[in-house]
Amino acid sequence: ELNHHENKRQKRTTYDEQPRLSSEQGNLVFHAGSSKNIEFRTGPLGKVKINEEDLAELCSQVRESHSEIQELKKASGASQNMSQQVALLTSKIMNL
Amino acid sequence: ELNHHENKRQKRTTYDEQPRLSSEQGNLVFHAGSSKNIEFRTGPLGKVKINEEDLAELCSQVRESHSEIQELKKASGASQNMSQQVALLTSKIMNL
Amino acid sequence: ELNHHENKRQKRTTYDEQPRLSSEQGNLVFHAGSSKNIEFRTGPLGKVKINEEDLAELCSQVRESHSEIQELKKASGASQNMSQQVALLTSKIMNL
Amino acid sequence: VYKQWIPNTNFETASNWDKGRVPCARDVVHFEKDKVVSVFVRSPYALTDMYLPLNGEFVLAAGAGFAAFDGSWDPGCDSGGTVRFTDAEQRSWFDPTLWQDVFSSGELKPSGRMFSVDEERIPCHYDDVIFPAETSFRVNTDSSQQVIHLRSISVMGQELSTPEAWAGYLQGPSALLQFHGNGTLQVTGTGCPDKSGCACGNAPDGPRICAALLRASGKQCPVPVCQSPLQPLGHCCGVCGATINLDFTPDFDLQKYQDRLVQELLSQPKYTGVQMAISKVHKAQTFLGIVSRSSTPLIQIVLIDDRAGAQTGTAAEQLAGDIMEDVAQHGEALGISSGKMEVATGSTFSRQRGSHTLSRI
Repeated sequence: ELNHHENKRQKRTTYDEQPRLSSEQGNLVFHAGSSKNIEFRTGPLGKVKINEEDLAELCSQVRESHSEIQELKKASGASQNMSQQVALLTSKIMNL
Repeated sequence: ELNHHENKRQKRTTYDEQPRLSSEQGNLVFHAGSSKNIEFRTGPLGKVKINEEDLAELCSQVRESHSEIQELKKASGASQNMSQQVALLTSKIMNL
Repeated sequence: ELNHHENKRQKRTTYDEQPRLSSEQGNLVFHAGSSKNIEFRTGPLGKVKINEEDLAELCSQVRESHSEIQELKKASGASQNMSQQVALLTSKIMNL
Repeated sequence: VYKQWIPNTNFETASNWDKGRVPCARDVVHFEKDKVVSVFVRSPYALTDMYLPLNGEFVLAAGAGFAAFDGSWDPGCDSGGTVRFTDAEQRSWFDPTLWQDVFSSGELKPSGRMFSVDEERIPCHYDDVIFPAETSFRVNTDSSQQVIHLRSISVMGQELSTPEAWAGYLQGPSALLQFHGNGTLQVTGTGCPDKSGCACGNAPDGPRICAALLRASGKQCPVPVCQSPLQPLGHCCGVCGATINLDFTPDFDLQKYQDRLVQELLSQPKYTGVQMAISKVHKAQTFLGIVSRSSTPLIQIVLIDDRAGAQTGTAAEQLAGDIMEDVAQHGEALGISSGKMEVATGSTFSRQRGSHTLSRI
């Protein structure tokens, strides 16, 4: 009896876990099972394209932008220092 | 031949309303119905992954980058001002 | 029997190399082929949404950030030049 | 009682396709644009082209899915063509040919010596309904009743046996694709509370049930061998054999009585080939020839046999006689106050009637 119950519970989980591809008024909808993932895997030459947008490229673009921003932040920090230096120079010249 | 062509065109138009899954030269193509959407849905615990990349993280990365860029732009504006000040100082020193 | 088995294996191998949509432990997985693509296409009015995130918006955000970063890099380059100029001014003032 | 829905809308069921086979890689697969459907997919398929309905779903079993066909290798599918998913739209809840009796496990119940009148081949108000796990389906619930009561419903491996669980399921993505029509299924979670049995409750849909049955078997009842066939309540076509109607007292226990009849009478070797149906039914009351709205519950026993020609129904008649004898002897202890028997055999020119009424103190 307990075992039977156990089986049933397990079965329910199975049902909920089944992913589905559905059509909703002509919209194409992909559902993962509950608490399951949707994954896109590209091959060495195989791409995943969404309306001509390459998903892997999108990801690498985001990463590239992120590291460029880190560079810019460093440069911007240096520029803050310089601003103090300019203020100092300005006051010196005023006092000449 | 023209008629055949015509038929084909018409056929495509008729079926365009229906979402479709097709092979094109070995590529797998998912088409939404005309002016309809394609949606990917996971449960609250499910992720969307692009080759080990978590799309939700990617999105928050994009948003973070966007706000960092706004900061950098402000800093860069300040730096433009400083550039004028430096030019002024330079001319003053030249005239000493 | 053996032949049948052989066929099946071959079939699987064949499909494995093809781009495909499959259910794996409740996850919905899109595999691009080794040299073939998976493509999602909507009409001009259709959107691609990933858990309420509009993919087209995400892409344009990524592109916008990319071009803003290019602008910032130019400005940052100018700021490097200024830094040299400030150093020069500083040494001149010291020698007055 | 567990009743299982027989047809499915699975991708891999050959009879669901107009060509009588599952589509192969070179085929162009069509789901009709406006036909709503839920389709369970059990294995991976290579496809050339597949048009989906505007509203529908593909539920993917582990390992199932769709791959692009590269055109290179395709055994047993050299031609390719258009393959259409057949229409599941008209499969009616009230078609007796679409249900089978099963155990709670879903395992097919050997029909044995018992049968059900046609109305009771459809799930009754206190029955449990099973839609087998790993299958998809679509059922039309058009009914003369607004609400179709059931004890529980199992769908894709989950048993829903409370009104709340069922309401939750109805909110899910599949329910709207699986059930359509004006009848609303309602899970009560309660079995028949009366030991004297409960009427099935499908009588209001009797005409619908018989229409579906006759559509399936070719429009007309078979011509009976006996001249004046019996018309058991809840059954679509006349039968040869015997019927017994029993009036009962509060002591009557339907299950016990059925077991008694099976063990002591029906299982006797001389009754091999006799089949029995027994259930509580409501007989409309007539007063001066006018059918009244009220009805009286009674226990109806229907007996048929496999005898041919003039012998048709004679074994059933004999068993009916034994049952009446038993009623006469033990009726009071069994909770039976009176019994009426009707017989129609291949050798009789008119129905024979017999009755026994116990004198009550």
